[in-house]
Amino acid sequence: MAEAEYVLELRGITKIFPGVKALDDVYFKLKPGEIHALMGENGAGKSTFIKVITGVHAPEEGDMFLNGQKVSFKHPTDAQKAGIAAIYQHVTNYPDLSVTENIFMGHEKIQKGTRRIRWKEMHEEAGRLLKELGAGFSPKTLMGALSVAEQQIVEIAKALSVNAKIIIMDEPTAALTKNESEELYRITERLRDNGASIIFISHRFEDMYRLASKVTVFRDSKYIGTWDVDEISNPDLIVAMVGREISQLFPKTEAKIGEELLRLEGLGKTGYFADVSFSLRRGEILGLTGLVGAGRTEVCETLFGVSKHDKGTIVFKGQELKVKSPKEAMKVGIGYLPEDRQKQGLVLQWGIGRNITLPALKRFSNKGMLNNRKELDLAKQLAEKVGVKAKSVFTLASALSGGNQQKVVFAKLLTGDLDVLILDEPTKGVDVGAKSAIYEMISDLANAGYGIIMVSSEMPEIIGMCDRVAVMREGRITAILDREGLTQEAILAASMDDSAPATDGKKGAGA
Amino acid sequence: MEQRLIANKKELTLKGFFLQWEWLLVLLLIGVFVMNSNLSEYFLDSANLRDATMGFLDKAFIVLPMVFIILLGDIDISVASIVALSSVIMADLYNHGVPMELAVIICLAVGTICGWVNGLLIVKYKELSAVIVTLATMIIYRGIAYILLEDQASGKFPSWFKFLGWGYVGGIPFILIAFVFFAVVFWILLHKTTFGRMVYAMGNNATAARFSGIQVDKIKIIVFTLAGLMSAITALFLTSRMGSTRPNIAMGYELEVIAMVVLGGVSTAGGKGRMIGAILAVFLIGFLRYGLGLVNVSAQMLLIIMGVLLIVSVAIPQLKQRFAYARRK
Amino acid sequence: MKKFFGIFLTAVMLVAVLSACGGKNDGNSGGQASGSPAAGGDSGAKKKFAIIYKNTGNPYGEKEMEGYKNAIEELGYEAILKAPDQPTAEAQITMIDELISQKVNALAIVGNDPDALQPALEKAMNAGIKVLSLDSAVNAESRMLHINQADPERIGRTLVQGIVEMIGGSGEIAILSATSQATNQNLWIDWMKKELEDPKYADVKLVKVAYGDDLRDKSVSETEALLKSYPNLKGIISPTTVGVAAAGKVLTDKGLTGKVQLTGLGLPSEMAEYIQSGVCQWMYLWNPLDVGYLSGYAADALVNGTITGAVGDKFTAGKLGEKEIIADGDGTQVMLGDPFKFDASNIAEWKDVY
Amino acid sequence: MKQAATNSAALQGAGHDKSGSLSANIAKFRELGLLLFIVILSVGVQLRNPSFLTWENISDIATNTAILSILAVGMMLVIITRGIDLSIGATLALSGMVSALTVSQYPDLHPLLAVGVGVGVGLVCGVVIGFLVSWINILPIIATLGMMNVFRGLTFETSGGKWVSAHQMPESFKAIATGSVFGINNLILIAIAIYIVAYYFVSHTRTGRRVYAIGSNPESAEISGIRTGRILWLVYSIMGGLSGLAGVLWVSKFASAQGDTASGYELSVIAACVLGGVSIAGGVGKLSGVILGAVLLGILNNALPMINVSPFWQNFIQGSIILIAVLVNALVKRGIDRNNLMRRKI
Repeated sequence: MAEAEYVLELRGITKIFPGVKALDDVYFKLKPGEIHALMGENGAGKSTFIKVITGVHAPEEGDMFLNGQKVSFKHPTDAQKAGIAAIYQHVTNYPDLSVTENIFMGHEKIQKGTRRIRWKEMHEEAGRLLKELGAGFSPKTLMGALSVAEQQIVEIAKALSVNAKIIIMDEPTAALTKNESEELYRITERLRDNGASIIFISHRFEDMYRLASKVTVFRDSKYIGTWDVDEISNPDLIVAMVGREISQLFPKTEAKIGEELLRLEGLGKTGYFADVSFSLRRGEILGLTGLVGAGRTEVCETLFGVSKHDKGTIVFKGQELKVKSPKEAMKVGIGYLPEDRQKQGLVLQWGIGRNITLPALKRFSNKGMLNNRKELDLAKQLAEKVGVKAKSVFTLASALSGGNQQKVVFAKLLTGDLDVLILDEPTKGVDVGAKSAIYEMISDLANAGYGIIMVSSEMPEIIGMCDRVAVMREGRITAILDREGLTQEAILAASMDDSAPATDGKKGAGA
Repeated sequence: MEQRLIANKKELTLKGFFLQWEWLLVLLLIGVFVMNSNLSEYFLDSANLRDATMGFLDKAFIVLPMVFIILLGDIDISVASIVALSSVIMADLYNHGVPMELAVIICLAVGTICGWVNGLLIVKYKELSAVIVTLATMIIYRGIAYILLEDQASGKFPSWFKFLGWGYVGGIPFILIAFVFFAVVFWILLHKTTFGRMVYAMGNNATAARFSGIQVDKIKIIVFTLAGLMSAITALFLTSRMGSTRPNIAMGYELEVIAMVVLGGVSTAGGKGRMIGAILAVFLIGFLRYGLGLVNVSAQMLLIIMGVLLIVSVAIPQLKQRFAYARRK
Repeated sequence: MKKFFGIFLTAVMLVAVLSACGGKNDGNSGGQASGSPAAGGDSGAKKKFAIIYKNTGNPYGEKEMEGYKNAIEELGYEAILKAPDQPTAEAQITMIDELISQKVNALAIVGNDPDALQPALEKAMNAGIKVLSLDSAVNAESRMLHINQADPERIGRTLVQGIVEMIGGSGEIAILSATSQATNQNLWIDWMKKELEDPKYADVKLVKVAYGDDLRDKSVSETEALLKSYPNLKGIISPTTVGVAAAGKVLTDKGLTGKVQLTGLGLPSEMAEYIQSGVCQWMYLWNPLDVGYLSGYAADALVNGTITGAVGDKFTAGKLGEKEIIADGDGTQVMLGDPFKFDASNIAEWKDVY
Repeated sequence: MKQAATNSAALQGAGHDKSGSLSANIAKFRELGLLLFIVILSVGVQLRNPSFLTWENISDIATNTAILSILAVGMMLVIITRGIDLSIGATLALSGMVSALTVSQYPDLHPLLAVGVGVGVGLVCGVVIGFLVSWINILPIIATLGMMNVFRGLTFETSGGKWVSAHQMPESFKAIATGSVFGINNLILIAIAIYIVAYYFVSHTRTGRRVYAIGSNPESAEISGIRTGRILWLVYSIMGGLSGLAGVLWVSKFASAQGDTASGYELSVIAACVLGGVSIAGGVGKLSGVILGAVLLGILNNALPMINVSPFWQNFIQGSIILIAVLVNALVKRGIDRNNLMRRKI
């Protein structure tokens, strides 16, 4: 069917979720046998876009053409039949089933008459695919027992098994080390050479430069443009993605660095991270970055008492700190803005008022009895302080845009009197306007004397906001870089390099 | 970012106020009264109605904490066994010469401990659902009751104990007064205290509640312990009404209680529902049963009616969602 | 708007359910009680006699209630038949309350528990309702009179004599009872034990009392356990309808006819099979119809004052002729007569009756 | 039945987890543990009562366990999909009663037809529940709770309070449960047959595997285009059908149909599954485990009376065994996870 100029074309796609416009009139064209990078920051609408292509979501408006024919998928199976396969960012698999089944789920090989599953063939086929992808594990292993990278490979094998004409990869490299990424590049190119067209989603430039011939950029769920990769310069691309010059986006003001608040000494947790050491001081913004799954979030959750560490010590304001629960952590003055605000940060079914006051019920209750008047006043005052756009404090959190939801979560932090704020991906899935507002808020907080740990995978904001940056890889700190001379290359090197961790004074022993 | 004013007063629309599950229950309650008074001339008789409450309020005490449990998205099917165990222990002690007052206190203690054990197991073994844990303890608690009392039925309590289940204060059944008292207490606990607020938070999103510094485990244990305590209170009233106890009392109460809570509009998914709804449901089911009893509807027909009522009452919110969703599509 | 629609839907559906029940129980009460109790006014004039059985769906109980109903209708009054779905005292208490509200004249009850019903029944008596128990008694304080289907002593002794005769005077025997709390069974078992103390049973040995809880599966596995644990068991006495039938089934399936003897109290319909096949040479039961019938007349006698429930009172019980009240522990009772013996000769004519 | 257990276990091994993967091994080990426990228990009982391990008694145990184990298959599927079914006791009673009434009306009805009637009734019940759960998505525990009452009530209504007893049933009907083929009781054969079919279903058919998929990860089941609703519906229908079958067998075995047949039996069935290591969290559960669980319960029911354990202790003992079993499950699972973490080199 190659006579059509585009294997896949989408025109004016709009997808609306209750309260949010996830896709706003976006366009996309995919040529046969090309690798087309789709770029944009978190929350730009990339993931929704894929789900539209694969038939998980039906768009409210817009048309979709496959080899020139207009199609509309009622159901994921329709997309599969049409030869579209997706490798999702959050690996979607069946931990209790074998790798083979995960690969063939939805299109098992079955005997004609008896409709019996042909295990032997499936296992062999799966084994072959895995070998091609250079995987070392047996197809009969249970999925749950594999590492993220390994599961990533199974997902790709899945796409291969349906010999899909169009393969969509959603941030496949987000969790991979350099070698693993190289491996992935190789595989991807081979897929292309075998005639598949690939949509490669990422917000990492080297992915694009290494693989793609074309790049399309989304921002704030809008279509920004499509360029040949060698046509567009790096800064222009950043502007396209971020919406304005880095400099004007990050209002980083020099806060006066005060005394030390927090010090980690050889912190370790079996299976998650090992011998993590850094310190944080008043007024300082410490960036904590690295690949997804490098152990950043785990470290933060340990500081916040969500989970326990089994090695090393935390020193807080001079004496050793042992927090067993978030409640205690907040009592001593450590606050945490969780990574997933919908699951961890908010009660979506509640009004923003109740959400804001939840951590501070004590402040407006006496002997356990609530005082609604006081509560509402506090909620109102905080909601206005962080500039939430909402009609009243009774507006449901689920009805807010990502940015406003995030502001509500910030407001929750302001209810207690804290010294250390841990912000885990504070701008994830937030539109540019809200972003700059949040950055403003962060640097204000730093000036106000908070010590801030900012976890993020967004290079620009790390570089733009932080005084120092600690880079993690595979559960270890591989570098702590100072503000001057802070470059993407340096960070990426430290976070992806497979050579022995470039230890900054610490020994890479243990665990 | 320009400052915008955010209202902190709720704009009350009349429709919003009246379009609530609870009003529907009120309507139904009225419906039941109309229907019953047509069916039997004995129904609308103050004395009868008054005494009818004595008949169905004993299990209602468990409904109150069960609201909390189901709000948490959990379920406790061991309550009936706790009733049996605490009642049996009380009777046994009394018949071995322990003064009744003390026996009563011990009864309450036993119930509380049983509930606490449930809670503890559930938070310590999160991978086990509350259903399974309480299924096991349900069998165990009743098992202990059997071991203690074997084939005896134990009774012959002092006369004052009979007052709990049969006595009146100023012409009002004591059990009714007691229930009203506890209902008010639990209503305040759920709707007016930080504790209740935390329970709602956990029911809607346990993780977020935890990250907001709520000690989820502690709260869960307290809730299940409360269920134990109230089961013991039910044990007191039930035993008093029966004048004697045996290991197999209160069989199947857990199901009736859960049915009442669900009919009361408390969502089994957790986080949604109010105390008042459950309380209305108690009287709705109670008077419905009583009325049908007055016209001697056969037991099996009652079973069917109750079953259908339960199904319909949970089906409706679901259907509403479906329709709403279909509309959006 | 959506919401309104939802609520509207809700109301419609639930009301539908309720009215449905309304409709049902009209039709139903017709079947349950003779004459519609819902038919206000005049029903005050007509005397009402109620009976509460242990639990619904038990043919023996249906027969007892039927007998009661027959008697009451012979007398031209209205009979109300009730039975809870589970055999529990709680449920019976609720029903007693309902009957008190209906201002019935008399209330006959087959107790699920001797003591647990006392408060409720006392309340009924205070409300001027005549209370009597039949079949399985409630304690003396909570009744005016008990209708005894047969003298427990006679039952106990007859059953032992029967099994001993079957096994030829010597060997191990066991008892398969109902639930461990069943008042009647426990009483009868005591009498069996007393009878066995008699020296002439020197070489008859009662090895175990097992409880089948009147559940089929449990009774079966208990019987099997008996046969396993006591290989030279000669006879089984099962004074409960479910138990004896289950035992008969097991003996049949294991082809132990003649090797292990079986007797007890069983429904002819249930036992016909095994009596004809000889698994159980004979067994006993009284006629539940008569038990109910007698209770009906006793209730009437109490209501119109011919008897007060005191020892020595006499009354005529329709076709059963005159009956006298005798002492029973600290209460009083009327005895229906001796248990009836069913064997191959007469089972055929009874198996379709009850 | 035992051999059915073992070879289906073997086959399942062939099915998917014949890998070196640790968790798989521990899962196997778990069943061995259960088996070991059964053996120890049997030996213990044997010492107390030599007539326990006689061929006759073993076949008794098998016969009495057959119905339980048949129901357990259905319940396993239900639980794997993260559901539960409390209504099976009532369904069993209803279908048993209906088929009994049918044969008492038409004594010369072919037994297979009688079975058909029972299964049919059960199937209908199952379909209704399936509809409530999958389409109106009512929480399974609530839906089945309500329908339990309804079915139980209907049983009483249809029977009109009567029992159907031995002499009303034709020999051919009673023979369903009592008859035997070369010395093995029909019930056992039927159970074995069901297990073989079930084994084929869960490990060799697409639908069977998707039952696991749904339980293992509903969200991605949606994404990979599995029609979750239909499969749920199917699972509850199967459960209903099996309950119907069990109903007929029950009535034929005890030659009597009552209104209160098998009330509370659902708990034993759930217990069998839980003992067999079916995870309430969904996605996990093997026939080999379930059958062991059923056998363990069967042995308990048979053994406790035989070693003169006071009947009043039996509740407590069974409850404790269930609790211990689930706790051990949980701990083993934690062990697996910890090991997986250890293996991650950091």
